Amino acid sequence: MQTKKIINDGDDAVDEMLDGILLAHGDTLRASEDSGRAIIARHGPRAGKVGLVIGGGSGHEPTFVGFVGQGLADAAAIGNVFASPPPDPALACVKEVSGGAGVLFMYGNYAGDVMNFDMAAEMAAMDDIEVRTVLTTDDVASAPRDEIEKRRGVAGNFFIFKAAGAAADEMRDLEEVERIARHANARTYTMGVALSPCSLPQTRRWNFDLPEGEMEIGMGIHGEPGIERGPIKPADQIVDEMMDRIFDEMDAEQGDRVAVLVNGLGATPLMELYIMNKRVQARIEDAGISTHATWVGNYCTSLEMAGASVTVMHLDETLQRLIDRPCHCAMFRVV
Amino acid sequence: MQTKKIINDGDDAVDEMLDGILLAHGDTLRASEDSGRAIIARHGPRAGKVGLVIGGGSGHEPTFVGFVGQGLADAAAIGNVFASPPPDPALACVKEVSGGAGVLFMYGNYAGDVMNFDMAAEMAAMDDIEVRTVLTTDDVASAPRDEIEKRRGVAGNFFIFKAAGAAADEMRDLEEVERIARHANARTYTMGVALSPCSLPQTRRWNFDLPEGEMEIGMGIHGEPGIERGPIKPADQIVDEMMDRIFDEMDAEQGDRVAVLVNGLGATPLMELYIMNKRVQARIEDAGISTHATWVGNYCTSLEMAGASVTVMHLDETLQRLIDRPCHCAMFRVV
Amino acid sequence: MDANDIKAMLLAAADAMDDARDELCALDGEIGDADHGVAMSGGFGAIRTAIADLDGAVPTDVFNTAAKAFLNAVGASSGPLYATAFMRAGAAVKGKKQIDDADVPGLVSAMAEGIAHRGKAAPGDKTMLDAWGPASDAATAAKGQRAAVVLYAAADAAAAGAEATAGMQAKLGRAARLGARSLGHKDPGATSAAMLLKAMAKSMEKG
Amino acid sequence: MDANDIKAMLLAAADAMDDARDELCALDGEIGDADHGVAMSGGFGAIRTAIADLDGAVPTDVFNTAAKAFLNAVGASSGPLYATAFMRAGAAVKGKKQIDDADVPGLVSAMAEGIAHRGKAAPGDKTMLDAWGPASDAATAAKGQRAAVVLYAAADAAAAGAEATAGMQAKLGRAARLGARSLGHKDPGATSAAMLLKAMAKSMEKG
Ligand SMILES: Nc1ncnc2c1ncn2[C@@H]1O[C@H](COP(=O)(O)OP(=O)(O)O)[C@@H](O)[C@H]1O
Ligand SMILES: Nc1ncnc2c1ncn2[C@@H]1O[C@H](COP(=O)(O)OP(=O)(O)O)[C@@H](O)[C@H]1O
Ligand SMILES: [Mg+2]
Ligand SMILES: [Mg+2]
Ligand SMILES: [Mg+2]
Ligand SMILES: [Mg+2]
Repeated sequence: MQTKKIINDGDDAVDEMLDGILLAHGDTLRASEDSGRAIIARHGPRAGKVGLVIGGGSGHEPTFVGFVGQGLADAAAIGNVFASPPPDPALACVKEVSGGAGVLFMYGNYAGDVMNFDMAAEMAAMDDIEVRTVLTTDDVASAPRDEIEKRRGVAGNFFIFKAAGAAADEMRDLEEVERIARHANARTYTMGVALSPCSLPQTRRWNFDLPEGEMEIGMGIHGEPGIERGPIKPADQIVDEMMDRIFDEMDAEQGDRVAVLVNGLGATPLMELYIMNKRVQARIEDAGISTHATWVGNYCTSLEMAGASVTVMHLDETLQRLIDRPCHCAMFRVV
Repeated sequence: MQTKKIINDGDDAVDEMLDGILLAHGDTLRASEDSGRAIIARHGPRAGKVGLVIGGGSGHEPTFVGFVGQGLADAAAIGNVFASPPPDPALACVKEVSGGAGVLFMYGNYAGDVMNFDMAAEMAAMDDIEVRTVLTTDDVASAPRDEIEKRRGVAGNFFIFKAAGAAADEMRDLEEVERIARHANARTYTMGVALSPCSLPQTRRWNFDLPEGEMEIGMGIHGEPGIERGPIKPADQIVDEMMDRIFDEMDAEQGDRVAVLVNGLGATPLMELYIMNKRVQARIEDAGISTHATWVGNYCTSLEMAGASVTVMHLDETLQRLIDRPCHCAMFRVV
Repeated sequence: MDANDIKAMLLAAADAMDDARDELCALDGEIGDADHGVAMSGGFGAIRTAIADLDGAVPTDVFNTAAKAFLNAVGASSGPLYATAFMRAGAAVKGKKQIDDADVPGLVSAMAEGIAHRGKAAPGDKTMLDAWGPASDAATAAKGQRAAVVLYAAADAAAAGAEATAGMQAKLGRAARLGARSLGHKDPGATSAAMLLKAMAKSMEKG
Repeated sequence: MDANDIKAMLLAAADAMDDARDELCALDGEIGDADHGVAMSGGFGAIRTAIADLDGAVPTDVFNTAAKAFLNAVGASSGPLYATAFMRAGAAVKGKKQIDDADVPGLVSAMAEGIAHRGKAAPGDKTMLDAWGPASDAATAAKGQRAAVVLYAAADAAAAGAEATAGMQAKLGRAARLGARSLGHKDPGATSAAMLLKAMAKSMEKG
């Protein structure tokens, strides 16, 4: 039996979604002439500014396209569902946003994305546009600390992209924006939990199974298996397991400040995310650190997967300033 | 088998959610001294301004609490899941936001809400605070046109509250704010479709069943049965059935403008909502009218229900100005 | 019968609502929003707590305490309806330390009137009034008999009335939108009303 | 063998990928993200369309067209890997109008090298290279025999290699995070590689 979706032909889902997005947000977004899968910020890209290009597979909305706009990303290259975009849209993004100060690619650390964006970067080099790359690796569950370079990028993208986008918006040079992006990535930690599978529009089959009553901690945002499966626990226990792991990675000192994202994977109601946030904030207070800002909602999803993730960004003066800097995206605003 | 939720004790879900909300959004929201179920806007209520108090059952987040803030509602009275708040929190809201110019109650037209808010209004009268009431009835599927007073308020609350909140923010008097609220309600039309049931935190059982492969058009946001059940159709057909019905109610003339909300019920991904929006906008263009502004996302949910609704507000000069007026709520902003 | 007997009656009702919680939610799920059991067990649970620390009270105090507790714990439709019912019951026996058998029919009628007044339902609208109405009539008809007998008569009439709601088209409440589709489903509020009265009758019999 | 035979081979591969779409998605679901079948059938579907209107072409043109079509339709991991494989194949037969049996081992090895170059995988990493590597060796060993025979040898070696991946721990790709948990599951990319080669061999036999 097919999973329930409000779609037409599953193979058209991504392109129809992008049409719907441009119809709703044409004031801030447009498609590139060269590629319908390259979505460009109408305001943002400008001469002398480092261009920030993000991207990855579809199915994580509002990531990535929702974070394109003034003060954040200048463009996003959009792939098929859970599939890296090919080099062409990424290259189209580069050409559209390049303001002479170079371009930074930022995306989650997945084999496919690395290969495709690297090919795009090689092509850009042929046009004498300097492209640097910073991979996000915030998913602490995706590899042990001694293999940090194997970790995946998940909901923490939200903070990492935001910091880099703000740095570029401050007209810092490529060197500096890259440095800040790496710094932001190094200080951002995410743990996720999944309660149900999701299904691709093209297959309409559950992409894995998670039996009644069970949850999986550390599951990837594409349904990649996680680190521990077991019976669903109370919210406070789930959050405690996440926070223990996050605190374990982050060596915060008394009085340090953090930014928090309690993120829904798609099918989990705000009620549950805010219940989680209550515990997250209690744990942060117990740790003797304080929360500078909190976001709660669906920021990095996995289609209709039920579950959530908690991201903590360990702030310093620079990161706090960059996170607070206004931005205007179709699906996210800081004022 | 219990439904999967990230909660602690189901009976504490609403209060823990509110704690989590205040922890995340303490800069814009606070709880009333008199009642933890009365959430007040830190900025907004002021002397001489009509106070706008909204409210209803929980489980629809960001409706209602998310729309409390400067330029929109001054306070929300929060009930248990899918249950009207008792008179006490509503009365507490009235006392907190009354600025001497009277208070307007706005909420969806449900028997329970009417009884409880009416009792609160009677109590407020004893304190010589004038309270008027405007019920929202935007769900065109919930009763025939000749029984329009029986219709329910659903996602259209978003536009109707916004218009009334902006009118109050313009410092119009109670008479005028009430008139505008009724006017906004009369020009707002919503049609919904449900793909899956939801479950109460206290019971963790599906509150109705919707067999594999089936959808129900016109289902209420509490799972109240709708008007037509059948196999899931392609997105374009679903939207066409909704828009036919909406156009049928709204006598728009060529060149008229509308505001559009494509709303997710909880478990439906943005991808599907934007696919729907593509068709919605095509139908609007075909009708010879034009879209002034579009919102797409989860604005009025039914816990983890899968499904969506389309709301069209038939604008005029006044309504357009009021919809465009800036507001700053914890979960919704117009800048 | 004194305040403690009233308390005992309410505690018995509270237990009955706990037992019936899921059944009532399921009934409400068929034509409403699946929360009636939560509302009733939550409301009477609040009554249980509120009357626990209520010493040396007269019956009216117990009813008024119950009204406030139920209302603020529940909201929903049942909150105002039962709160008003209990306030009317309290008023009906105002000033009395003891209630005798002859007062019981008046108590039941007062509750029914409170519900009718608050909800503005008409008989046949497929609401809890279709249980409370018949209950009131039966109690009045049984006047002169022992309290337990009166309450059993009311409970039986309420049960019959609840059964009859299956044949009614809802005119009020969430089920109203269903029209004909509400046929064949018992109204949850009428069903819980019958259960309440039965539990109260039982406890009266014991006490 | 000319451009049309290459086209026929690719069309046969495209049909094979359509047939295997759900099976490959299911395999990928066990250790990856459940989309490998979508990627392969989508990629070869794009090849099908692209080479349809490609007349009077030489083999290299067909391979280059296939490379571009697959890459832009798919992205993902398989996109760059197969795009590079096809570009290398095109380069291997550059300038030739006709390909004879002796060229076929070189074609297979070129594809394997392209995948190795692009993906930087090592044998035993549990990737499609564990099918393409053995395929390349077998093809080279079969040099001198008829094209179909060479391709069958490659296909059999690829199939054996794919089976062997079930016993490997993933070191690259999405499955890498699984470590030991990836044991017992065949790698989807290696599996599709074996299917491709088999379909190509069959079509060569016919043509
Ligand atoms: N106006 C009314 N008058 C009398 N009873 C009503 C009225 N509206 C609803 N009811 C009763 O309330 C019951 C539903 O109660 P409940 O589920 O607790 O509240 P809600 O409908 O707000 O979820 C219905 O079954 C019906 O018996
Ligand atoms: N670096 C690599 N080198 C060779 N093959 C790889 C590499 N990374 C992944 N693969 C192959 O790609 C397959 C997955 O392809 P696919 O599912 O289409 O892409 P994605 O992993 O992006 O979803 C894996 O089964 C593996 O065989
Ligand atoms: Mg993929
Ligand atoms: Mg209810
Ligand atoms: Mg109910
Ligand atoms: Mg895959």
